[in-house]
Amino acid sequence: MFEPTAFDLSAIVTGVVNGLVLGSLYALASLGLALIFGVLDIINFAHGDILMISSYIIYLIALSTGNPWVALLSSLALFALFGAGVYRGIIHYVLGKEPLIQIAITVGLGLILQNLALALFRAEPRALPSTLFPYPLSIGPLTLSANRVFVALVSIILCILVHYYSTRTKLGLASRAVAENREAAWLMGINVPLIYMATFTIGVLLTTTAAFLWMQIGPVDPYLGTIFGLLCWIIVALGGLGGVAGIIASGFIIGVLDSLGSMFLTPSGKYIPMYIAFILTIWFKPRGLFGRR
Amino acid sequence: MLRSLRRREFPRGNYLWIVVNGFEYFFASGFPGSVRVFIASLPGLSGLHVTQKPLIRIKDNNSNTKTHHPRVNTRREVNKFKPTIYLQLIASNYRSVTGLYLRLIGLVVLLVAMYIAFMTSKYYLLFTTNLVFFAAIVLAWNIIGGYAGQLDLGSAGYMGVGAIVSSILSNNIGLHPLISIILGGLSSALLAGAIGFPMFRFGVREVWYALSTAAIVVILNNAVRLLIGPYEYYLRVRPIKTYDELYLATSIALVLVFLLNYAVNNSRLGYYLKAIREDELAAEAIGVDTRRYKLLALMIYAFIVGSLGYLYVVMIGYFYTYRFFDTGISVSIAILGIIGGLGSIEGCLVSAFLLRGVGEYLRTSLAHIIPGLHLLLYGAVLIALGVIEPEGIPGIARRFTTLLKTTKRPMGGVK
Amino acid sequence: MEGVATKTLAIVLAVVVVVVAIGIGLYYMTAPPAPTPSKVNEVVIGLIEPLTGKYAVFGQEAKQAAELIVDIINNELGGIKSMGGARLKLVVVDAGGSPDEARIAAERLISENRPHIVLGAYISRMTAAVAEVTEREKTILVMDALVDDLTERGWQYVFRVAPKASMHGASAVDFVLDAAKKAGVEVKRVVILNEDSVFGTYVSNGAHTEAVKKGIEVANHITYPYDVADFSSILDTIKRSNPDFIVMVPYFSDGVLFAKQFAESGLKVKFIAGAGGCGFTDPDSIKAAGEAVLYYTNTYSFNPYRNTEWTKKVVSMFQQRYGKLPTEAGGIIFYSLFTVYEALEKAGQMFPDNPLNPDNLRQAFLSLDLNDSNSIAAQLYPSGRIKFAPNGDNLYALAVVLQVQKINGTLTPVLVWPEPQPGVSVVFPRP
Amino acid sequence: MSTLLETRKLTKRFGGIIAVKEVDFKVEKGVIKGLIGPNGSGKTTLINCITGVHRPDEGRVFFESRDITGLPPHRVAKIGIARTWQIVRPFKKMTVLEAVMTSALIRVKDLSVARSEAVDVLKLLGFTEELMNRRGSDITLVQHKLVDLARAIVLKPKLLFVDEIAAGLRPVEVEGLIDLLRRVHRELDITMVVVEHLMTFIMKLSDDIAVMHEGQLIAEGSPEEVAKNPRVVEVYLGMRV
Repeated sequence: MFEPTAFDLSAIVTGVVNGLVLGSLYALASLGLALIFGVLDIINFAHGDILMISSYIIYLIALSTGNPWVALLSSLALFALFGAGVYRGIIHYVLGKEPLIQIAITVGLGLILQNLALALFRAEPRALPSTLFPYPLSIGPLTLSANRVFVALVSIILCILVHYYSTRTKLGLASRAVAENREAAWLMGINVPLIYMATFTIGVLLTTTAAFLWMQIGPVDPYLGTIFGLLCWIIVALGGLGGVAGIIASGFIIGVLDSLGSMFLTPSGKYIPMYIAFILTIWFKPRGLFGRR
Repeated sequence: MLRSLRRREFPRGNYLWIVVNGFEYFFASGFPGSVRVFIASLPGLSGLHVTQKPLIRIKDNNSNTKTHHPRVNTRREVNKFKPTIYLQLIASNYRSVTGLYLRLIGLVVLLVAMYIAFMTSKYYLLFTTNLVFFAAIVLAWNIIGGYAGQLDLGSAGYMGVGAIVSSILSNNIGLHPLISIILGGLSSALLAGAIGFPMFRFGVREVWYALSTAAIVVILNNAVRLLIGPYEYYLRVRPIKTYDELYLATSIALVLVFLLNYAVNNSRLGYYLKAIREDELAAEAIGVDTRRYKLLALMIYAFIVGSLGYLYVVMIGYFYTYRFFDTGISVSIAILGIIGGLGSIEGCLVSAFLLRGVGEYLRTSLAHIIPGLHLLLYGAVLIALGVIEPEGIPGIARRFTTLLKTTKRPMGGVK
Repeated sequence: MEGVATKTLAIVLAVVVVVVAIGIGLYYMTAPPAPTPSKVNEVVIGLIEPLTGKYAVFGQEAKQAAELIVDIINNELGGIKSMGGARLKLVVVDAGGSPDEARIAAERLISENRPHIVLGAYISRMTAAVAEVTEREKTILVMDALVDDLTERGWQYVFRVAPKASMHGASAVDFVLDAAKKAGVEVKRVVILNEDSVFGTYVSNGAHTEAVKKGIEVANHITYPYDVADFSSILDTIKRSNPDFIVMVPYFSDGVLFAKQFAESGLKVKFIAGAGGCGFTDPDSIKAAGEAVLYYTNTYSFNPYRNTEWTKKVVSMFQQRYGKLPTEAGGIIFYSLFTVYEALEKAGQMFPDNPLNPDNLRQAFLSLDLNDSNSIAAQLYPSGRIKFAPNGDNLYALAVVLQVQKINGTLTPVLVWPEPQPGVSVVFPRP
Repeated sequence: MSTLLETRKLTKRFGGIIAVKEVDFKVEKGVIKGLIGPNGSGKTTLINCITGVHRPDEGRVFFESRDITGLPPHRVAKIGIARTWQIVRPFKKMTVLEAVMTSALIRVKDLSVARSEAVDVLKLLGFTEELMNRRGSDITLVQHKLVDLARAIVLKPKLLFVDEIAAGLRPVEVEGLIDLLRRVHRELDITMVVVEHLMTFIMKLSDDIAVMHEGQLIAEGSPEEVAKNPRVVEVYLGMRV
């Protein structure tokens, strides 16, 4: 089965570019997770499944209305409620509890979402029949799928927006203050519970947008969450909690490892280099490659 | 019950010998004693154990009492002592010995009863065997996850490695199954050591530990499939023919793992691990070599799970490499362990038997109506757990007992 | 202390009592039935399929198909005539997601329902677990799992009507070569692309060997994981190995993803032929991938367009009952169950005194030689002939090829190989 | 009087700030030594450097004239330096007795011996059997501090660091603590370093006192001398206690 492709420069270039395109989506998908982990210090193992369920919602709305943008907006509204609800209903209770309990409870949430999806939508894959840009895009020697490039660009833009949110806006700064030192933030008169709920909701909304972008390029089935869950955590681990830039960078790294791995090793073994990289990072730079905290 | 512990003649060696309300009692200390206890006490309902040193208090003025260890002590000496001083000692010793004794009997009786109940139907027998098997795995997980408090999601990996190694050894090389089981266990213990040493050396904890172990399962899954191809590998050597034998083997495994858990629980290792779980730095500061003991716990757990792997292969008749290492399995093991309450042997048994039993039954009976109902059940239980009773089954049990006995005094409460 | 001790004992005793009570209950529930009398009035058919988890899609359809066929046999054909019109009784159980669960399911079926014949279980590793049980119980297992080595284990009581995995791969290659010859297009290089499961591996190896045999150069053979999220780099690898056509063995959602991404990639190959099980051509994939899978083909173990009375009839009945075209999973059950029916009839004639004895049943199966004229099963089978080799495989196994074409505006899978269905011609190469 | 512990030019930096700066700290055998200084003057950091929680950037630590610089905490504990924590680190899911037993088990192998020793120590600290069998999760702050202390002294250490044990306690409790520490010192003859920022507490307890300020030792001597020392006065008036 091992048949590594001939090792030449253009291959590497294309591989890297593909990796970056893929990585930017990964980065966006992980951003919500990183935000929640950074500010609330909640270990969310249901992240992938939240992405999965929102992909389904987006798919259904898009199919019924026939307009992806309507789907995006309405599902954003929906998942704002969902996020707030989950926070009040579940996360709220495990704030500051030991990690094991947080993991347990979020795994539970994930199981419920996954099997609800299985019960409601059955196991076959669903995808939007029409894509936004169904044509190739050739830049110099390499041709890319315009659709994926679009997705990548949107992801990057969103990441930058989030960066601005966390460094410029009042809410963002407040949440960072909470992340740095909760008590101090309290004393400064920041309404910590509000910040928590807001941050969690924003995290969920970011995931929803990621889901929207994913639906532009791929299908969803109840097990989509398992693809993204571990991956996003790995990106957060690599990026550390050093802010958006770190996440983007590690998203890129994972993406490039992914595509180069499947080009020069074999797609069937591409996870090996990715996960080994992750483990080594955890060993030697526990705070991540770009971590501040 | 205490009466049953009465003994006229003294056992050889050292012991704690006390008189309470006119009865003489012998009392044991913990591991390794307690395991010897169960062996020593199978003949005759004595539940006695031989401690290294007898603990006899001479003076009793609440404070500055000193402990010394006289060689022999006559009844007259003993009679001088006021029983109350020892009650607390008695309590704990009594628990550690007779408690094990009772629980062991309980477990064995339960296993036998289940066999008697289910032997008529191959289906229920296999079903039960499966439950017993996973109960054993959950108990093994309890050592690293429950006592040491490390959320390990690698069980599928260790089980798989052990399973494959031992099957290949017994099948292709033709080693005796027992030897190959042990070698399989060792190999996965070695793997665990190789992974665990740097992991603890670099202080990987909490979520990062969980993720790394999960990642290792994924790596193994891909690596093994690439190495030997995604096929089913059938056992030609079948040491275990019938389900009755399989049930016996699995039950023995469970009892062994149970005893091992008990041993850990009542040994220095156990106390160290619990201290590590509670507060690693504090444990370090009182002189616990946290790295060393975490690694030890990890390797013990990996060894058990690895050797159990062969039983899994026997259960289905072959091993396969496509999605054999499944993080889903690891996660559900950890879930059962957490629900069982970290470090509670009974809790783990209950959650493994009850929760998984109900879940599997739901799956086999209602799957075609609501697919994944059992997983929904797990999810609900987990969330309820996190919100209501983070300490799992023992926590719930404690609530009930405190509700029941509000007047009853704790062991030493003679006032 | 007495309190603690006695309480513990009490609990243990309580548990024991409960357990034993349950056991006694079960004992009466699962008491073995009386030995089958010479006058049979009911034949129990067990169906073990994955009804939950990733493979539920196939299991669910197999269940529907089985229910339909059993109704037909009982109501229209009046049961098994040679056994005095004995009726078929269908029992369905869930194979779950892992072999140990599948094995438990098999044991449950056997011990609670005592089926005379078992069908299942679509996924090779589950089927193997089931076979371990049926062999021990000397119960006939008619497999709808295609992986080759299931019939090479020396199992005595297994039969498989459907074409095996490697044949799917081979037929995909053969079809492309035929079509190319007819269209006067030259094809020399192929890239084989498969999901790295057992099934995918067998199918792709079949294609590989066939291609080599037919003198086609295999430019590259790529395997990928089922949970692939991006085909870009794979497409790039394909591009630089510059094939004339691609043989792909998708699992399900990865097929959709591939088609969508291929459409966007601007990559040009003369043809893309899917091989094995559920590929590009079944309704769900078409619904999901849309225009992207236009003119894709896929090999099929079942020919829903075969021009025989019973194929038309069963397919239309299936469609009006469940509102969808039967796919692979359903089709296999159609002819497998009808083959079972023929075998039972035969057994009734050959061994009137004890037709349901497994060895007699086995004899009956082996003595079958079915063709369109003498049986329904053969009419539903692509090659129109069913005859079992001693290892349980069908000697006349055949896979057909469907192609997604636009028939008055809607994407529909149509038969293009071995003979195109009336009014249809293969579109080759892809425009 | 022989020197038990000695640090030479001990220095610890955190990023830019220097928490401990070239400290030469001596503890004679058999004394109760006070170590005072305003909050953030580096007292706890000093202890952490000695007990191996932090690795000092410069300087060395000698215990019984043996270099123990940079040993991991568990080694330091084994050679006879125990400590308590400024913020208690309780073993919530274990009973008080088990918690103390755990550290008793560092020295003795046999459970029942460990148990009896733990019982001795806990009795010494005034725990009833009923209290001993309570879980760490349901005892009061002062009891936590005592358990913390018990965990340390059951190690039979040669040197015991008591880090701000009075912090957050009511005056009455503090009085009790002073007696208790004296008693521990007397009966188990453990040399102690008592860290506090409350002058009064230290004055009552210790034989001689070292004063830290901004990471440096600024004065050392008997309580009276220290009390008179102008720098100390200045520092303490500077940040009124």
